[in-house]
Amino acid sequence: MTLNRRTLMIAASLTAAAFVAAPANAQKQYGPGASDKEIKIGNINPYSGPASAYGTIGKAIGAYFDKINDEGGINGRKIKYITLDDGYSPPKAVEQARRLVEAEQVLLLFQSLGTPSNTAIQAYMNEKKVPQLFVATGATKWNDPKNFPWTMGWQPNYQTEARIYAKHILQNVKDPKIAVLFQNDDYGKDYLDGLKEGLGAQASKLIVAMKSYETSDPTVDSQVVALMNSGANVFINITTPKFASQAIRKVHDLGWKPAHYLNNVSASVSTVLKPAGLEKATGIITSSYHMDPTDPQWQSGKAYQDWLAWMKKYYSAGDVASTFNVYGYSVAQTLVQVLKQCGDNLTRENVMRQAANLKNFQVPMLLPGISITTGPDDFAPIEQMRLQKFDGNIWVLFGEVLSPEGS
Amino acid sequence: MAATSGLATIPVAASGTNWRRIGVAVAIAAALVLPWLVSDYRVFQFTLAGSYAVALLGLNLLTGYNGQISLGHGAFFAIGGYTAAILMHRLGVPYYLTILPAGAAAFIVGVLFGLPALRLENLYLALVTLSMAVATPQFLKYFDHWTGGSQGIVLRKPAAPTWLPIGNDKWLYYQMLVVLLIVFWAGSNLLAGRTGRALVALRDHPISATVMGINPVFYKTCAFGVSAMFTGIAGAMAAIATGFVAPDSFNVFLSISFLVGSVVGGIATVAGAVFGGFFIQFIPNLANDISDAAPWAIYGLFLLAFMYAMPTGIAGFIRTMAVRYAPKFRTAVGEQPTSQPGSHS
Amino acid sequence: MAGALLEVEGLRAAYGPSQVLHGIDFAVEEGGITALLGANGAGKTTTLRAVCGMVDRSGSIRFGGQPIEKDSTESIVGLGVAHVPEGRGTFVKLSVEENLRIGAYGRRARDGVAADMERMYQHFPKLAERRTQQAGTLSGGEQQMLAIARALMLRPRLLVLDEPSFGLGPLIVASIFEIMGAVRRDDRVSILLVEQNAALALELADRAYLIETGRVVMSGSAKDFRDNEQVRRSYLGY
Amino acid sequence: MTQLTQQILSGVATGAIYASLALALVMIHQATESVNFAQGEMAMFSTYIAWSLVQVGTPFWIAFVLTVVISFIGGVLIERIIVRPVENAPVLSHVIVFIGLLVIFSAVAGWIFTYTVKQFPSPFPTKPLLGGAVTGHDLGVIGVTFVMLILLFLFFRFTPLGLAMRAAAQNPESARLVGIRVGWMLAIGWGLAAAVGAVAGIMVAPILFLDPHMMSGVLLYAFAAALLGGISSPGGAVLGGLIVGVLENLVGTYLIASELKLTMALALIIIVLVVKPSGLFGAHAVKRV
Repeated sequence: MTLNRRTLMIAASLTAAAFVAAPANAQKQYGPGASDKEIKIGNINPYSGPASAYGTIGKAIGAYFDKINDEGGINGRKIKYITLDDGYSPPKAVEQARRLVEAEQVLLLFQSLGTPSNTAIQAYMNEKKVPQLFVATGATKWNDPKNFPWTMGWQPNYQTEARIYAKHILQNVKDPKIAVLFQNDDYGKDYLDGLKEGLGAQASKLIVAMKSYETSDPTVDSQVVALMNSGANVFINITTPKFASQAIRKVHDLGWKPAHYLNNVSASVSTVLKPAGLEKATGIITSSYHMDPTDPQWQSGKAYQDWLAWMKKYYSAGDVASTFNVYGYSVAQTLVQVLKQCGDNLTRENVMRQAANLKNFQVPMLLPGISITTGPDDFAPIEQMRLQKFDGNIWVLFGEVLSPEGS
Repeated sequence: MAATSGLATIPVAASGTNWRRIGVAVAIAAALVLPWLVSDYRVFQFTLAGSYAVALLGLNLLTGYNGQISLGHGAFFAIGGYTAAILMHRLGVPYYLTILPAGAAAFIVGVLFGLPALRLENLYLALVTLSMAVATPQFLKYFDHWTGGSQGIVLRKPAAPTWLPIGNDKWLYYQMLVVLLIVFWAGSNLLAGRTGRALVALRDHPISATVMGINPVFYKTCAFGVSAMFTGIAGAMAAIATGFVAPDSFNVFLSISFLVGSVVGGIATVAGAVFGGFFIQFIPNLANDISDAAPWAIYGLFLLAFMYAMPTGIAGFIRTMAVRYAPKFRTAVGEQPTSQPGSHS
Repeated sequence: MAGALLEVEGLRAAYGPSQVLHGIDFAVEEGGITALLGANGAGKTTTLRAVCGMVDRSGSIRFGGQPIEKDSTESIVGLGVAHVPEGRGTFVKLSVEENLRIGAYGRRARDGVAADMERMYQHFPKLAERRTQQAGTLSGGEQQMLAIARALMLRPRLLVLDEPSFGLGPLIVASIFEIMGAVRRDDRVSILLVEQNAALALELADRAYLIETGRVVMSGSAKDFRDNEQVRRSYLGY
Repeated sequence: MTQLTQQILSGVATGAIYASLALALVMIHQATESVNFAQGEMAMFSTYIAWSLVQVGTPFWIAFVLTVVISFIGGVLIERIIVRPVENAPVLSHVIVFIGLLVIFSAVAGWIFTYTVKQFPSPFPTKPLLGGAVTGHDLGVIGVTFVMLILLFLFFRFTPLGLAMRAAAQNPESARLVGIRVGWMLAIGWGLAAAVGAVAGIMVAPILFLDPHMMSGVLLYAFAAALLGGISSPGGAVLGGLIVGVLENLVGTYLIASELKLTMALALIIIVLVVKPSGLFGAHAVKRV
């Protein structure tokens, strides 16, 4: 399964007040699900089934909306958040999307999770002209306003991230021989595609070994052994947290010392690196766009403290070590900003218009220097990432804020 | 699990066909009227429930009537779904022409699979079919040239003909209903006749059945093939209704849901397949409505509750109640362990 | 006679809604052999099962003077009632030796199990030859011997036998009955026997009861039975 | 060290994981003649109990013993309260109850402990050995698995309780007639299987890391291992586990794309079972007519 595990953060930072967006006329306009009193928002998350680990994102979003409602809502309107379970099954996602749109009459569908589920409902949402906003997946295809003007992603896509690693390898590793471990699904394949693209014409020569694993595999030890034996000096680790920990440990135990690139999905200090052993993780490079709530360097900052206070008050059952809860918090802040910009014109058309009108929006839990910008031709809200290297204790940022070339 | 030969043989209305006929007629009438009473979204749900019912009839045939357990019928559902999707998407075949090839593809795989399965019983068959369920998404991803890999295949949803002003959902629903009725009619005829008796005999008394001249290889393989075919047809219908197939649509939990549906509905009954279809379609939603913190826990409690209250499934329960409270029904109850459609009356 | 070991009065039993026993009285004397005779379906097996608490029953059952009609099967076994059921109840996947060891499971005195096992092997040398074999691989006669040996491993006061001759050839039956006679002599075990082969049963038994449709229709000594014209014609066939 | 050696060693280490859960399956099968699909999730839940105990400062081995005891009691209670009501229902109803238990344990674990991966301490030195192919912990797991194997073997072979349990599972009516309290045998069987599962969970958690899905992938392998070895034989289950672990590594490394290694490994096992249905080391199954 794939997921879009990512985290983000955003802030409802006041800088955004710069755009008081706004329909010039004071006439109130409402689409389905919106009224003077409330705004109905639908969400689909896997609360059951093999991907239930991601369910916490849906709950975190709800907890953030509780906070907004406690503070008076958005322009005086309370958010009514309806979140449904699809068990990570595309047919169920279709059914739940139809329930939200046809029976619950929501204004928009927000943060439906998973590439397969979102692919399954994309045609329907666009045909019905209902916003499918900030989907929780890192696939590239959500940035396609021409064909799917009602669908928009949120997090940087997997391919972008992979290209960043490719570029870094080409610039920094002499005579690279690359070994890749990837999860056998759309998420892993997207990374792989981005990597090949980033390496260019020589990709097939530079990549000397690829091994995949299934989420049902108990361990990835065998794959790591095989990759090491390929003679590679670069290891690209495209795995979800549990498998990332196993791979980091195994690489170290085998005495293999490659340049180790770990995908952002698993860049958590306390839930990935610590289980593997911090000393074994030293030197790993990743790229990120959000803060890791378990990285000591952020924990004294205001962004983290605010987040922590919110977690304690509104989502005490949630795990403060989980980056998913940072992700849910941040993406919810992005939506709140869009709805603020909508003012009194809460039609589906205006929601899409405002979602495509975010300018340099700052989200507190995103890394310094990273902000959200969209436009009528740019349905990719977060495109910037920063490289960081683990020093045995914290992630140390290095280099510039990176954005995909050509965008 | 252990011997499936321990299945309860549920006595069934064998001769008193009046009650049964009335029940079937009422059920069909209700099914015809239903789409006009509920929203399109509900109609879509019922379309899915109907296709699950067809899949469960297939599983019932194998597990209920022939005593061969399967934890892997999601694989046949996937074969049907992907056959339909590939024909539509890559070869431009109209959707209504994909149902039969989907059934045929599943039939062939079912027969091929049934041959080695013949030598395996109970636990071993459970392992093999469970493996099949686990391997299905991996296979689908591996042959990505045809299947679109993990991205799946998006299908254009069939539209109702312009001269028929009923909307796409009702249109699909009625087509599903037609297929369902044909499959159920064929299935119950098959089970009520020689074949059904042979299958049950092989389940309950394998050795004497063989002595009596029932060829176990033929019938057991046949049961696998036909069972897979029904489930494949159902997979095609569900794929067309959903408009999308992907490996994640056919994970292990789908296969397990099928077994759950067929047992909760009433194993070795035709009507049970319908109840089971409703169960696997609607109970997870109900569980989610009760708790979105841990819907699976609620779903699990539902399973336990159903098994306590109705150990022989919904169909078995209704029959027991009917025997107890409807004296006329009692005379209609024979020991013949075959079943009839709509015997839930 | 020292008074009855097993006394049954007004025993009634039912399978679900159908009443099978309608008030049965009989007794087994200490050290005696009692045979229950009757046609198929008369209720003989049900009587044995009712004594051992394997069907719902009412009435009075006293074993060694103690009421047991409310006791569970396991407790009754613990009192020293060993029941060899119809079809022998062999544990087919256990070895012969394990079948014998399991026979001693319910007995109170734990010591002497090994010695008893050796004694069984002397009684039934066939079993000694096959001691490590899975019991399911034994022939019908061997399984019957095993069943009896298993029951004796309990050191029972009462041995309950249901159709020990069923499905066996005459030679094997003869040897089994011979052993039962020896067992009763040597171990002072009382026996309650249900047997199709009435002639054989009456040869061994001291008392007999004739059961028809769930009721005792005749009782008396084995000799009375052998001498009774009607019994002879209907059940003994001479 | 060559890759072949490394793959075999690492396969043995993984195989020990499968073997440890396979032992729990053998246990439950010997006691009830059925295989509990929730066994893996129960083991996972037990591991969370151990983790919670360790979190509040309980020394490892005390937490270990406590968890095994709690799991035993939990297993007994589950049998008495949840499985007992369907005791006389058709076998497939039991399967559904097992599935119900599986989803309940999985969901409740996620709900209470969240899905965040937890680190679990190892009682053994975790130093890499033999060029990193295995660690000290792996050897510890293999050792514990063999100890469990010997204990189970002795239990079933030589204790009256073990024998009574097998007898009760095979022929409950006959078992009652030799004085065995069959209901209690089933309950104790569930308890022991839960206890064995708890040991398995605690042993594998430092390798796999603890999350609510920790055992869901292992169960299929353990099931295959148990059947491959012969479901009635603890020794067979352990050997089966090791074979599955090594086979899977070799198939994935040398034979085909790693995407299909599970499929291939299972296909090979199925072929073995078709040829030899009682498993490699299983006693020849006797069929009653």
